[in-house]
Amino acid sequence: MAIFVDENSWVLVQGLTGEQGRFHAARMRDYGTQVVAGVTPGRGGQQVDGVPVFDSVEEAVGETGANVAVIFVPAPFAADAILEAAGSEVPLIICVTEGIPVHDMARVYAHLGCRSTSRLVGPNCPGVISPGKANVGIIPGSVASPGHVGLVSRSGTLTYQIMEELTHMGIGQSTTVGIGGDPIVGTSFIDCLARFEEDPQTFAVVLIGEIGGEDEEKAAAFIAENVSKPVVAYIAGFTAPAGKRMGHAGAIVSGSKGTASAKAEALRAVGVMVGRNPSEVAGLVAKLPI
Amino acid sequence: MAIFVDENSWVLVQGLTGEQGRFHAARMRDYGTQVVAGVTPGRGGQQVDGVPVFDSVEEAVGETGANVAVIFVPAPFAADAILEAAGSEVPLIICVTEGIPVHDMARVYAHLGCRSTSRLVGPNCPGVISPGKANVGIIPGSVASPGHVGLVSRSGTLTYQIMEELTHMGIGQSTTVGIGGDPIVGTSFIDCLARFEEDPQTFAVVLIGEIGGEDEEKAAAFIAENVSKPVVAYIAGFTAPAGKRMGHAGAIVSGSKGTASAKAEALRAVGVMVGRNPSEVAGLVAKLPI
Amino acid sequence: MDLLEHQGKELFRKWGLSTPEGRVAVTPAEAEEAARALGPIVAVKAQVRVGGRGKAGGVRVVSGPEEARRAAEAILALTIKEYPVRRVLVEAGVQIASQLYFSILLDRTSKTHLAIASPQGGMDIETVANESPEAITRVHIDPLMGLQTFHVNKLLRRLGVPESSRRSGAHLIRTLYRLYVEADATLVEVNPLALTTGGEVVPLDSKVSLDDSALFRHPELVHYGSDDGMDSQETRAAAQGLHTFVKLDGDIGIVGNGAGLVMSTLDLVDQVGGKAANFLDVGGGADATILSNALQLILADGGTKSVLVNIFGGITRCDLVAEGVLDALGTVEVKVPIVVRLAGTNAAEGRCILGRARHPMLVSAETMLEAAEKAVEATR
Amino acid sequence: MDLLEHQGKELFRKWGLSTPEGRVAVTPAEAEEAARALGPIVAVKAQVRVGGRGKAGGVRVVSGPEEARRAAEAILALTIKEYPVRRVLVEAGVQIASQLYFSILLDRTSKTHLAIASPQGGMDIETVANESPEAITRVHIDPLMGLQTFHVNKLLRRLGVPESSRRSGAHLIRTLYRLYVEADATLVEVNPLALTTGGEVVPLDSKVSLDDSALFRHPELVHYGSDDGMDSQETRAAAQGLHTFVKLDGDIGIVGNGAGLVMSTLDLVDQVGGKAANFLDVGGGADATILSNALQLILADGGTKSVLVNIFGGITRCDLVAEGVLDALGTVEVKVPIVVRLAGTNAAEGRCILGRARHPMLVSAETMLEAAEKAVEATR
Repeated sequence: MAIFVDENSWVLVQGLTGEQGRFHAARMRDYGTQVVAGVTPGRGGQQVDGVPVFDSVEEAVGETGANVAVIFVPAPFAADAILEAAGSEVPLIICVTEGIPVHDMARVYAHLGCRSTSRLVGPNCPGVISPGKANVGIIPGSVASPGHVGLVSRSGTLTYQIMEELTHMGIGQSTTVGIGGDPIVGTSFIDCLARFEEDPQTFAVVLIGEIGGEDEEKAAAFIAENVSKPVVAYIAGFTAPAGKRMGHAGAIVSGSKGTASAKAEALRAVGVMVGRNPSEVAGLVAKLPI
Repeated sequence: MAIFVDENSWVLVQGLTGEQGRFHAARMRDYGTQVVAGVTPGRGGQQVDGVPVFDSVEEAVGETGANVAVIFVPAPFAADAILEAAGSEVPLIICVTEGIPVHDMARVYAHLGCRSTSRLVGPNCPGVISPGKANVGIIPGSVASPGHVGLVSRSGTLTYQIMEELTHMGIGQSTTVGIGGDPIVGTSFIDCLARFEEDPQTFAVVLIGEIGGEDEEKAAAFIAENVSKPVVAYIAGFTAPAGKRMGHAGAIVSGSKGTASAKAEALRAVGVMVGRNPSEVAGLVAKLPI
Repeated sequence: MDLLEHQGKELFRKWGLSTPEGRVAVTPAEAEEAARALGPIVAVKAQVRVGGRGKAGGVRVVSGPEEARRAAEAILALTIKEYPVRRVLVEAGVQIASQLYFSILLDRTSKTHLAIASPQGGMDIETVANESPEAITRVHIDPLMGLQTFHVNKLLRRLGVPESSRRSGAHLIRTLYRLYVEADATLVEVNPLALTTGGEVVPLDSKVSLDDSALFRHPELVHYGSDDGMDSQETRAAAQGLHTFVKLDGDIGIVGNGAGLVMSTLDLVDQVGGKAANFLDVGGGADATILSNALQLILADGGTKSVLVNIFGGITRCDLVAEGVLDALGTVEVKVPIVVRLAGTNAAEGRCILGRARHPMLVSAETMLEAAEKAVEATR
Repeated sequence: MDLLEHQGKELFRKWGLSTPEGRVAVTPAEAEEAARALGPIVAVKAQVRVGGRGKAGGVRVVSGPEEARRAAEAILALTIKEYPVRRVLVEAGVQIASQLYFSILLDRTSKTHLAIASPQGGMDIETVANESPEAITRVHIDPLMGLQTFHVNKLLRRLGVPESSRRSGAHLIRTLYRLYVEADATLVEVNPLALTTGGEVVPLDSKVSLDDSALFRHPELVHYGSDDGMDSQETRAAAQGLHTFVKLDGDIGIVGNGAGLVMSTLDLVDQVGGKAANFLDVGGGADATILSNALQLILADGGTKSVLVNIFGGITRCDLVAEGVLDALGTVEVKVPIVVRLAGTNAAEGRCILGRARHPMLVSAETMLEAAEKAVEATR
């Protein structure tokens, strides 16, 4: 099992002929992921490291049956790339690109919400890895190991840190989903929690949040109602000052809203254990009776 | 039973203070329809023939519990009126206004399709009457009588003609729905057929189509799969020349598409009886074993 | 509102798209002068609001002013599908590498906008659709999201526009979509769309239909509808607010209220062996003046042998309709029978008013069928 | 990018909205001159990129040029929340009937645009939200459908704009929404929004935030960010492409890769009793040059007592990070300990490179916790 990606994921890379696309496509393949196609308009017919390139997602899907699109195209063109993949009904779209204008994403989000059956993960996300099965995005496969803990996170390297600590302690993962650090992302904590709850391979969930927005608060409310599996959380940004954007476009405390302590409090209130730092999180997971 | 409107319909009239709105609101009330509110921005607090006027649909719904909105506002403002009613989650919106720009309707239709639970009937439609229960729109109540035949039509007076012929023959109606003569309307033949099929009061359906588009062809396909009740159809415009708009914005034969004979043929092919003129339609209904 | 080719191209330019240089001429001399200014090769094209002008001899490509004059002479003498040619467009010749097809229109079925592209331009797109459907690409465009880059890329690929001409082609597609939306068009069609030997993508023809219902927000475009070239009776109908008048080729004038009812009346007349001279819907709530105007318009056509007035009173009051009929009878000399069928609101009063007038040309009918039969009978 | 008041108002005018006449002054003399030109009553307002300038004495309404000069003198001497005031806006006085509040912003929760209106302007909207929530109206605007007339009507009603001022108010709301969308703003706030005694709706203040990610399509707006008024270290960071630098008030410089990891590092430093001097994320795939620049930027701050470099190598290679650290050590004189923790891709190579350098100020750490503890210890 696992969620979102697995050994049956056939991946097409939008922007394969770019530096980023080519580099990460090679890494994904090295991990064992089935990278079946690339898309770059005007480059149809070429090959990149043996992977055929098509002019459009439509053609790539038609020729290869790809069922996951991962997007590495530059930010000004990324919204179009998402819409193109959705227009071809690719079931899962993972957008790694950072720096997409938020008005673009507001429009794309509204559009996907009603005109599409595609799931978007990201943008500005490290991707999704189901250890031992498929790695789609930029998560270093070396920090992962197969197992029964699901991770969902708004962060990148912080997640790798926690994954590595878990792996070192012998705790494998079912799937890690980086949902992205932008104010508007396609897949929420809740979407992932719901899937992990249903996934028989997943025994417990680690939720890695940060300042800004109220996704963690919403996740807490969802957990209270819908999640029976144990959840361990970590929130970054307790010391972040209000009004300053901490790296991620979405990581900002607005007035009294979006603080790390409010988020941690909301999660604790519904029985979620909240670790104070990555090591403590791994320690809490290790003690779970799973 | 009946469909869409009945004795539990609480009607608010958008544009009540206008000439059309006031005139038809009075006719609706004369028929026994519960007209509970009017809406005209800037006229809140006034009354029209004893009906309270509000500045917004939101306030009108909040104060009166109206569950049907009927729109008589002029075409340049009608799309906004529809969106406002939908924004207040009015379950049924009947837009009588003719001449709404089709680009406005394309946007409204796309929006309602995904951001709203409201049903729109029309625009450019005569409305909906469930004889003896409620009359919302401009259909003359005098031609209707309660009974078991459901009517759905793209036309106005032609429908009254057929209703009257039915009534004269002692054949009552469950509900008559004028879906409107524009290229884009909120409720289709299929939507009404599905509701009539489920409605225990309705024993048979009369479908009144005309040239243009392919709604009648789609209705035929739907009838073949989903409608068990007998259907009698009438199509207007056998003698209409190609390329000419016959009154209704939507009534136009484009090239070889949208002809009356193609529509009649499609309906006959799935077992629908097609009358050649209104009297023949009434005659066919009279002979049904219902 | 269907625009003439040169009007459509005026919009193209207004929205930022280049078209071949051209001038409108209403006389052969003007055409000659235009050709002199425009270069060695010019196209002389009839400006009419109907398709099929090419087959009718309404388009000629000629060399030099003298030939242009002669071509204009011939074309200005034509009547294409009953539309007399009143002006020609003289346009600088273009070196064509290939002829393509492109259009954007409202798709009623999907209720979205639809762009259609084909590398086989220059012929009727319905013919292409029938003979080589694989040569046609349809791209649906969500009205809220609008035209996306991936749409443009796909259309250019399917048009067969080479890489070196993509910028020109993309500009054309984006511009025409903007025009389509911003001018409230229901159709923007370019056929043929030329790929020139110089690698430019250039519209050789234009067919633009604007949404009449949206003209209120485009006052600057209204004048396109009043330019000459329309059938005179339709022009007069429009001037009197009878926007739903359509000229047909029979001899029985038809007036009714409601588009469906009038269409139904036309069909019924046909079923009992007659031919309608027109479609005329006076709309809901018509009063005596509108009825009178409508009747006078129809009676002014010398070919009309009888008139059928079919009214189902809903909002419309049949007594007012009757008064309108009498008003028309009092205003113009009526030499053909007028069959009147009134039903619905105040029908009895209406019939009473007409009966008391005892006009020799007035014929009353109880039902639609009876009315149709009497109107047909009267033409024999 | 947060704009200064006068920059935001420049956008207001560019999009077609009138604002009180005003001039920017950087000296008291300029302010005096401006006041002379603008009329008997003027407002003199500090132009800083932070809120709360009113409470800090940064806004004064004065009579005459002489008072304006003195007010400017006082305000230009202020430092508001660590931002020295470098310029003032001198603006013609407005006859205020009432002060309202209006804003449009991106609502992360609903993922739509959100307009907020209140008849209680002139004070912090969070205060109003806490004390009289019923005075605040929120209207969600679908990003695809956009602002509708009924939204405008509702906002005007809730603002309490009288019927006679509706045209002015509607123009303001529509214009600000267009600006918000067309300039890729994430916030457009007017507080206070004045209803004048003459019945006009006039923006007295402006707070506009533009989406940095969208500046590529607004080259004409980029210069607003480089105007002075920013903290100099942040300005230098931006100039070196280190866009995710945030100045904090502690004494431990922090460098890391990935926003979450850096925030986590800040928190950990705090947990073990230290205080971070900054937030600095070098991003994914950082190379030696970026690392070197980052370290130099941090070391240039005299208040820094130690530096913590926390890298988790994914795409980023720890060996390149190590080289960057050595490069910085070779470029500037380093007097404070630099604690380096490397993990992930090529971490062993990185540690080896650093170890061989045997630099007295270099401290190695195995884990995040150990690194934080060593960095804090070094400040004591």
